[in-house]
Amino acid sequence: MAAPTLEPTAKAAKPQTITMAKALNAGLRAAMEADPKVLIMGEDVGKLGGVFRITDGLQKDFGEHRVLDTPLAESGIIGTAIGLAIRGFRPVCEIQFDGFIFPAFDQIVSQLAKLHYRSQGKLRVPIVVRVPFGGGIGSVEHHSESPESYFAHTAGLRVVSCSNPVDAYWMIQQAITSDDPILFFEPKRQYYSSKAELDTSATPQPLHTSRVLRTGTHATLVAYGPSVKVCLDSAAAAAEDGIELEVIDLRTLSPLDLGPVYDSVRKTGRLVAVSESPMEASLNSEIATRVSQECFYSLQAPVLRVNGFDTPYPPSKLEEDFLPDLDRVLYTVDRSLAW
Amino acid sequence: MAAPTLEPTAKAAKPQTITMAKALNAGLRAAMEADPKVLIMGEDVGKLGGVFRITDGLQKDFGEHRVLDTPLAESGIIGTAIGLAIRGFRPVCEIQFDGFIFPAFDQIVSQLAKLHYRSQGKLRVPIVVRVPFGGGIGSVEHHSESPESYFAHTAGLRVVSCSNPVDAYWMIQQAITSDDPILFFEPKRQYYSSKAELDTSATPQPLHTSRVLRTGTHATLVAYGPSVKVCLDSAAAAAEDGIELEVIDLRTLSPLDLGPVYDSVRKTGRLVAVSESPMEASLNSEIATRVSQECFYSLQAPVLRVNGFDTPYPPSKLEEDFLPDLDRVLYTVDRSLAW
Amino acid sequence: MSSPERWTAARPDTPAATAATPTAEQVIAGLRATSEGGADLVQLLTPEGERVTHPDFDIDIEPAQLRALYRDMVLVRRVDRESNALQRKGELGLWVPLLGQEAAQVGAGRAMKPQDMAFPSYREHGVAFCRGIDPADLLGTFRGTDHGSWDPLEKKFGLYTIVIGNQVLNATGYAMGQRFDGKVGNTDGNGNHADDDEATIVFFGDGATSQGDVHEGFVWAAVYDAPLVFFCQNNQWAISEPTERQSRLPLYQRARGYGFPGVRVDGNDVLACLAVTQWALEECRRGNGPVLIEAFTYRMDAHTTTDDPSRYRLSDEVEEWKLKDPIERVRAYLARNGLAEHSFFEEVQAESDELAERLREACVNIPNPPPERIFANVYAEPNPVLDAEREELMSYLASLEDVHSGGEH
Amino acid sequence: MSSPERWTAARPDTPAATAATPTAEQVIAGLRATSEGGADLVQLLTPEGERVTHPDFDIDIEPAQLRALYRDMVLVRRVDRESNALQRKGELGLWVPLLGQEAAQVGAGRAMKPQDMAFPSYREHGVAFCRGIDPADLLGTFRGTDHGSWDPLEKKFGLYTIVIGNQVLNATGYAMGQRFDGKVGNTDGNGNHADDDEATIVFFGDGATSQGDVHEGFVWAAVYDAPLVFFCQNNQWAISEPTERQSRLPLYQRARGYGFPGVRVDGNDVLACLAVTQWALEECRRGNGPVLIEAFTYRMDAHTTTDDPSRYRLSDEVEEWKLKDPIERVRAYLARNGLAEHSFFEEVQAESDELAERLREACVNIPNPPPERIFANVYAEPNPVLDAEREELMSYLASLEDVHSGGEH
Ligand SMILES: Cc1ncc(C[n+]2csc(CCOP(=O)(O)OP(=O)(O)O)c2C)c(N)n1
Ligand SMILES: Cc1ncc(C[n+]2csc(CCOP(=O)(O)OP(=O)(O)O)c2C)c(N)n1
Ligand SMILES: [Mg+2]
Ligand SMILES: [Mg+2]
Repeated sequence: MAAPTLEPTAKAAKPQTITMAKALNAGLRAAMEADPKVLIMGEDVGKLGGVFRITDGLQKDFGEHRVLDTPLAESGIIGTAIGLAIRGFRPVCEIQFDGFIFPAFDQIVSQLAKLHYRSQGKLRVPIVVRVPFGGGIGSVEHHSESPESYFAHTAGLRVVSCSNPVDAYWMIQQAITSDDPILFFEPKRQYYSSKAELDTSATPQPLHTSRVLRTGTHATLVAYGPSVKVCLDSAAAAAEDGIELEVIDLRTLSPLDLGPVYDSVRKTGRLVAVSESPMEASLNSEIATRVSQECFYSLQAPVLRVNGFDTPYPPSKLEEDFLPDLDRVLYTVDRSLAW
Repeated sequence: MAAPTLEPTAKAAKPQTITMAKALNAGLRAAMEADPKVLIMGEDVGKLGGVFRITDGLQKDFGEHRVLDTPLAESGIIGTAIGLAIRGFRPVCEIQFDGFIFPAFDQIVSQLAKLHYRSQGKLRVPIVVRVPFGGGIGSVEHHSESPESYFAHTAGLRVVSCSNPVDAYWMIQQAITSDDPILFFEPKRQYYSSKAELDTSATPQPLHTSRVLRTGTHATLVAYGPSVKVCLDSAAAAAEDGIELEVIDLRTLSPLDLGPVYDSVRKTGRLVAVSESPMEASLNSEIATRVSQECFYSLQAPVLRVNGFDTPYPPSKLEEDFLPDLDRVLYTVDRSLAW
Repeated sequence: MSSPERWTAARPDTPAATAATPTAEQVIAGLRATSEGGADLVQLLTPEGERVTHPDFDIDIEPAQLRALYRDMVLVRRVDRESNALQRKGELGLWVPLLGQEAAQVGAGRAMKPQDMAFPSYREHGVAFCRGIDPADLLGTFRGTDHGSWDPLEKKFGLYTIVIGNQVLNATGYAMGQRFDGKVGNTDGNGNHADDDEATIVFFGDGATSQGDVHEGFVWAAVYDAPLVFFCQNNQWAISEPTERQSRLPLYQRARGYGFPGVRVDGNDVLACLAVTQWALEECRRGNGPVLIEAFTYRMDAHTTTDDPSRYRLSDEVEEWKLKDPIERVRAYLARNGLAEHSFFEEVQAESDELAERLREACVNIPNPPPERIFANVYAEPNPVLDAEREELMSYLASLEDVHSGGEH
Repeated sequence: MSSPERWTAARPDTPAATAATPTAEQVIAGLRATSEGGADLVQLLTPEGERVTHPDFDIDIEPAQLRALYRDMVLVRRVDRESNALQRKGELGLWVPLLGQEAAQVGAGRAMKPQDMAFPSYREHGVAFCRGIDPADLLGTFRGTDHGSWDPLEKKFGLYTIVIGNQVLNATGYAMGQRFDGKVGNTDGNGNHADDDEATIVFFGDGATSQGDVHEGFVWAAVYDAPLVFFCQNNQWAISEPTERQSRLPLYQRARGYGFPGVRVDGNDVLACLAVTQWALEECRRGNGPVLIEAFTYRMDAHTTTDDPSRYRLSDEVEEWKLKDPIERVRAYLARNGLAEHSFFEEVQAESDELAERLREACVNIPNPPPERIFANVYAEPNPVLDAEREELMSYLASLEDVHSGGEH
């Protein structure tokens, strides 16, 4: 994990080692303590604490009117959250799994994304939609998807994704204090595997900024969420062969913060973008397009993409071949270097 | 209009001049006559013939069980169409306006797109979802959107768009005979303004192929649906200044048929992609990415995009500035040429 | 076995929805179905202008109040007709007529207290009027200069919502918030109901009842005891589709399956609409919400100015409904019972002429928004990517002249 | 005014959904609410194994048929327990237990005719069994080797659907198709009901009733008179949420608002489930559909093998329901009335042991799908873009060794 080396925690007082799940839980708790208008809504987020236990203990401590076990309907969750936001609340909605956000798509695209624009700023809908996303958990259909590009394509929404416990802790609080609606994508397979030292007294970096996690000279890897660890591992492996890869964690998917990527590519001349989502018309397409424009004269090879394939998510016995992994990333880096 | 110059109709017997609306109506009628399993479903598609009259007269001639005025709910339209398709019917669903497809998004993404895969080919859902799309009609919110990229990003769906009456007539029939689910995007503002000679005895070109509408040497314009006319007009205007622009009508958005685009760019060295949809993570991003890869050594300027902006569709008094038009296309061509 | 007592069977007067080309009997039955509200219809003023009583929903009303309701309806109708005319003149891109639904909207609008919140669909010009919104402020949306111009929080009237059903869930959430804020079911020092308790009312049509969002609104509101009045204006048509395309049963009976009250009121009777909505809102403020009201009315004009009703409905039906005009019955009642001078009617007429004049004036003077507006308020907080797009458009617009001259080419 | 007669009020035995931390009374009330079906519950065999009659839904049944139902339930439970164990052993990634719902599923499954179609949710292993699907064919989905392996058209049993509510609309469309195909309400030459008429049955849970898709299915089925039985297994829980998070009223009463029958049946009474479902399917085949059935039952095990019910429900509740076991009451009835020899019970036991053995065998021998399968059947027709992606993966996999050796680097 990259987290321990992250700037913010460097000067940690008595930092504690925690998982991403615990970091999110702590971040939510801090946000609820800071603002009585913050609500948590979703299926099984109360007594159960969510199927991933991210909201564990919050209903017990804040009560049933701050942590709502809602009826089973996602459009209802987002649609009522919008009304609550108009009333002055700051709902944090949990979508139980990535594949179950689609019943809410209309409320998200037609209302959540547009109300501030439609009302010329008179209505604010500061809602955070938490989405555990990505594969690699050996689950059944609809439980391993990466729908983030749909939302990055939707004007009026902000989209972010955390890749480590420290970012998780800070980013969820920053998202909740934002006055814009934010889709918050959490790499579910790392909820408990990703651990880091958290110094709650540190100053977090601004929400909508990307970050260079590792510097290198031969090529650049850009990723977000669950693919960040894949890229860091790839870079470590490549280093043993004398290949120095720069690794950038996007963190913000809309708006994109590609400045550090441009700087990096101007240096390395090569970029490989890694994401689990389908490839066609995806965030990686946008990144490749913009880098190809901005770094037109610096690129020594075309931007290459490592994505999930343009198929439905396969049965889990096949996900190892479906998901970008160290081998496929390095294979693509080789292709880029050999261009 | 480019249509009269199109190959298929060149050898027209006694061709008739018809509008895109009439061409679609004739195509639907032909499909219903050819196959009794073809149904038409949607809001107001019966007695009224649809708000754009595309299904005019079909209920009268084929009856209420072939042309269904459904209850007012898009998830219900697509969800029941899927069941009817499983039963052996071939439903053609009309979504009244682009902005109203989102209530059906879950059924489209979670069922329509996945049933063939999930069932390992045992279930086929040959459904055509007709979507009048695009702006420039001076209408109110939600009536001028371009949601095609959401579906191009969705594995398991096919996506096409017609740009003239001749293609409209053939493509709707080809889509209905396809065994895959197809999103069929119709440039609504051209329903009645776009006229062409139709020779119903001609042989249509395959559905999932793009087409060069005009050849040129200085730069290439690629577009689909309503933007094709904008590009043809731009090319005509540029020609007066001695700039020869090649114009390609994509026709198929998923799968993309970029072969002709690569060939063209290898010749011109410059590409401008035009679309009304928001830009971030859109089809134009995919086109730019692939062309930047495939034509890496031929490109003399980065691929430039002319899109709707990454905002909700604005009040209609502003759409003239929002939508790609001749001036903005030529302005961008100039930027490309000046690179 | 299958006995109607066991569950609600389809009413004999609602023809089977799957009926193919209808028989003469069915046409007549259909006519009756859309022109008669049935036994449960709450009515206080007959189409002939006779005051009748109702066991549950009667109401005491001062002549002055009744005259005010009459005035509201006349002015609202004038706003509607004038806007329709403005569209015909090309000053508006579109208009959504409320003709015929004045009583439903004025009755509901006047039943609200200042602190109550309303979420409209797109046809609620009459409710907007009651909420104190200047009719001229409605026009921007239809002229294409804005997507809604009033302050929904200040006016306690949401923006028009075009995607059918969406606003029902938003209203449900807002009503949940009123409860969470402790604004429901309070009593003052003397144990009387607190008069600053709040409720929400949401407007939608007969066609909207088929949307999943409306159902989910019913589910949420019931489960959270939300102080919400679901006000369904059944104007008999969803564009070209009659109500039996949406339901076997009268729509107010839909509430039976959720466990809250459903009442059908004569939507052309402003008194009944006022009485029933006042009761429903008060039930909600006291914590007995939600409540469903079906206002049985009729869309006298086209769906919108782009619609052609002659393609799908019989003129007899429209004629039938002309006899139930919401304004005429009040005028008759006021006049017959000497509750209004002739001068009153003339004053209202004059006032509506002035209003129409002001409306025309205002409409043509709405300024066109500047191009920057395309990018304004997409986000509440800064967005550099979007800023860059704005800059791009601005520099392009600045350069337009050169491009036109085509000099560079 | 607000009288319960006027509309369906919340049952006294359903505690207010917004109740904060419950009182002792409420806990007991809750227990009763989830363990007693109420007055309208259709029951033919009591938990103690006593045969009772019902005015509307009685049924004549041969001892052999009853023994067959017993056998079905025992085998289905064994399949469930064995699969659960296979998950514990790591042979399955997940299992969704049906423990406690055997009677609801076998009763419904055996009520179907061969030509009827079923659309399941994801817990209908018992219905699958009745449709002749080899239990081993259910395992691939949970082992991660497929998303469903049987032929839904051949078995007349749809694939498992995980997105809550989706299948209800798909089933509605299929049932509409049965009607459009003329397979509903036919009579043979002698005016008797044709026995090749068809119906569809769709399965969903108590939590699913909140989804918009389920409502839209109710609307469509009612408007198109679809031959569809909505079979809701109310197992009292949607993961951690009790039924009162979804509705104020007993769920079978939801049908009242749509104008078709709603019946609550003892979901732990296989006889009653068989009788009510047979009646409902026949109503549909005759053209009197749709019908809603609420099978009042209980999820005895966890929601799935990853769930921990101890976090949200009382063990007393589970104990209560143990006394209503769907299999025990049939065993008691058969034995007490000498309708089955001791040997019969032993045979069934032996048969279930064999079945379990076969299942274990089959499970571990399910072949892993080859990588190409990722791309198989995404489309029915050729897709060059996807073909290119497959080729890319294949050539990459071929090259893997080199990459591992890292020679190139
Ligand atoms: C989700 C959605 N689908 C379709 C439409 C197009 N449309 C606009 S109004 C309308 C009919 C609405 O009928 P009803 O609910 O009865 O309201 P009314 O217009 O009669 O007041 C339709 C289908 C829409 N606005 N939103
Ligand atoms: C649209 C959607 N949202 C959420 C989920 C996650 N989920 C799976 S099962 C379940 C509870 C379903 O409860 P119920 O409908 O009562 O069926 P049961 O599992 O009790 O048989 C939930 C919330 C899902 N599968 N689909
Ligand atoms: Mg209507
Ligand atoms: Mg359940």
